[in-house]
Amino acid sequence: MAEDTTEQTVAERLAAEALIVDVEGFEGPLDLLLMLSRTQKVDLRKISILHLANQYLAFVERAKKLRLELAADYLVMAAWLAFLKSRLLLPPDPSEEGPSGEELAAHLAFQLERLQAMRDVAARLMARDQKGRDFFVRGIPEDVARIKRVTYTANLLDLMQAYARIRTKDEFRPFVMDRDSVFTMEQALERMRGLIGFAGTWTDIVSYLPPGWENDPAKRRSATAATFAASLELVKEGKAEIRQSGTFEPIHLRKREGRDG
Amino acid sequence: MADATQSNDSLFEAPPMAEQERMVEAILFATAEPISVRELEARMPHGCDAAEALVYLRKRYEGRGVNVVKVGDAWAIRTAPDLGFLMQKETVETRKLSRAAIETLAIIAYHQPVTRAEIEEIRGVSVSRGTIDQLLEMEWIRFGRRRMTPGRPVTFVVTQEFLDHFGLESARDLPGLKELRSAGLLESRPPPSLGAAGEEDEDDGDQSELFDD
Amino acid sequence: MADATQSNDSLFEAPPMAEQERMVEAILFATAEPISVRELEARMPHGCDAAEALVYLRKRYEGRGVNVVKVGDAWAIRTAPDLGFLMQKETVETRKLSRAAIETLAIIAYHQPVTRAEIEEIRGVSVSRGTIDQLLEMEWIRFGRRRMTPGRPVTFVVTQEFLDHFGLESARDLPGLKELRSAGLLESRPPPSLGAAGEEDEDDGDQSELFDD
Repeated sequence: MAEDTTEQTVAERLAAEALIVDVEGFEGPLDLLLMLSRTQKVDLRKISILHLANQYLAFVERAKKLRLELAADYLVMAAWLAFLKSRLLLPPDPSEEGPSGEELAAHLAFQLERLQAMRDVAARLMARDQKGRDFFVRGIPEDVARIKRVTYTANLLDLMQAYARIRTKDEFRPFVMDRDSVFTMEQALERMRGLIGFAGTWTDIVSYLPPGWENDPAKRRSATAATFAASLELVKEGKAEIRQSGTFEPIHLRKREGRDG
Repeated sequence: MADATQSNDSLFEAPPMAEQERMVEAILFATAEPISVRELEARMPHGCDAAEALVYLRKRYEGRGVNVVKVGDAWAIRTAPDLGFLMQKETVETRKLSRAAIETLAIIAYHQPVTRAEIEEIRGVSVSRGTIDQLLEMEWIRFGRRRMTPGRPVTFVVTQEFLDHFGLESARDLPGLKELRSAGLLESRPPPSLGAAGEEDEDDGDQSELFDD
Repeated sequence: MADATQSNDSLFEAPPMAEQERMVEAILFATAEPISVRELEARMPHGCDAAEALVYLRKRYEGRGVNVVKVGDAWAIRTAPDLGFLMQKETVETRKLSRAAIETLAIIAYHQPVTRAEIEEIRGVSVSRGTIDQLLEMEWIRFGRRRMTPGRPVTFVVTQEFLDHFGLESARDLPGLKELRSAGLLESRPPPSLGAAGEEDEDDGDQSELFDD
């Protein structure tokens, strides 16, 4: 192992030193490996990965001697290459798990070749005629004028409702204040409790409406609903019976007599 | 003038006229401003005759979708005037008239001729300038006679266009309050009672607004 | 769809082809951005065949100072590249791209759709957020579909603007694409799985995505 560094030619050592000075300029270990591989001056597909591993390890050694702070990924790569080197040098151990040294080396060679290929095509791409540099777009573009025509619609009903709304605005009051035309179920119940005692026979619940609530449609409706709800409440309490002969027929109520058993 | 320095290859022949025409074509296409003959020549190789090239180019674009046109003493490529319609895209959007507008319109229809102050009094809120403008623009209302009262305020009346749109013979055909009431349109009850009138009214969003003001 | 309303004059014949060619010419001249056949037809009268008109128009501009070029599935007029020297004035100083950005762009173009992890695997270093952002901002790349692998990573693809900028009809026309493919350099070849000594331990979570498709 120790001979590795001495095996290097002077030129290589000088190159390695130049690299160290420029280590900041590399985009990670793969970039550096690609740079080192160029010194082999062969097709990347025929590159000696073992030789490359040696070059890289030598580089890391020199960096250490120069007390150069190398980023962690450079050291990880060094460890990995050392491992790869041992796999390449030692005869394959059949008990050993995982890929062979050759497979690992082939993949690293593939990665280098692929990175180099990407750099080549990137250069070719950037060398193409470019818009705004070699060819040009319309200098006075005419925008498509988007003419948005808005038509408004309203129908007669809208119009009449709007008018009705304005003219009856004074008749509106906030909902909660509208108590004077609302007969609550509590009120109805109170009233019914007093009256039910006298209802021995079936009586239309309409006759239970409080006086003065029968004519105004709104009041009448509210009172009817409350009275009906109160009636149901009385039935539930077992104080009354309720019946209706059919849908929309009058609803009759009577006091419940003592239970038969 | 300074640009001329770049093309001091006066030793060489000027490019053939066809090539000069191409150059003029490219420059006219790409420049952001109409460009004069002098500026053209300043950018072309030495010895070019931009004016002559322009004659050819102009002829070439005769009757085409774009033309070479003179703008002042400069030149540009422009869309052929008859194709201007391709440069616009019309979209029609139908919107429901705003509540303020429909209310204002209703008041004008029922009370015409009516002044702005009267509209505001009836609505209980001020009428924005925009609302009146919109109705005027739609030609649903127009100015009536001025009222012979102090300040001589203008009045508004509805138009024939309005009557046509709403299918009315005259504004007097509009149902009165009594009829509105019997039709269930005047029920002064909170939402549930609007049911009858609301049936044909898809725009249920309106209903909640009733109580907003 | 709404645009169709303006041209529902389907009762009329489409204009003659020469006229359609003029229309396409006018529209392409007027716009700086490439326009698709569909957009062209949306703006032309009903029944026009923009694709056919484009064939004629393209031919007409062959060898001229401006050319009709195809960009993805859209069309545009651009000045002939050999006349670029006339346009110094028009040249916009483009931001100089870093080497990392150029390489990342090339990797996305040749390997698209490609995930960030794959870009990092190819370059051997992590891709900074700024590089991707810059390319996105230049509208040379955009997000593609998510990869249907664990983590559903986003992918990147190049845009029409990229094709337009580099004068490419489609991504298939990228220089050297065929050679790269036949050399197997565009395959995502998984590194042989190692036991303990993972080569890029830091992003081993991401790596799995590489191999699932």
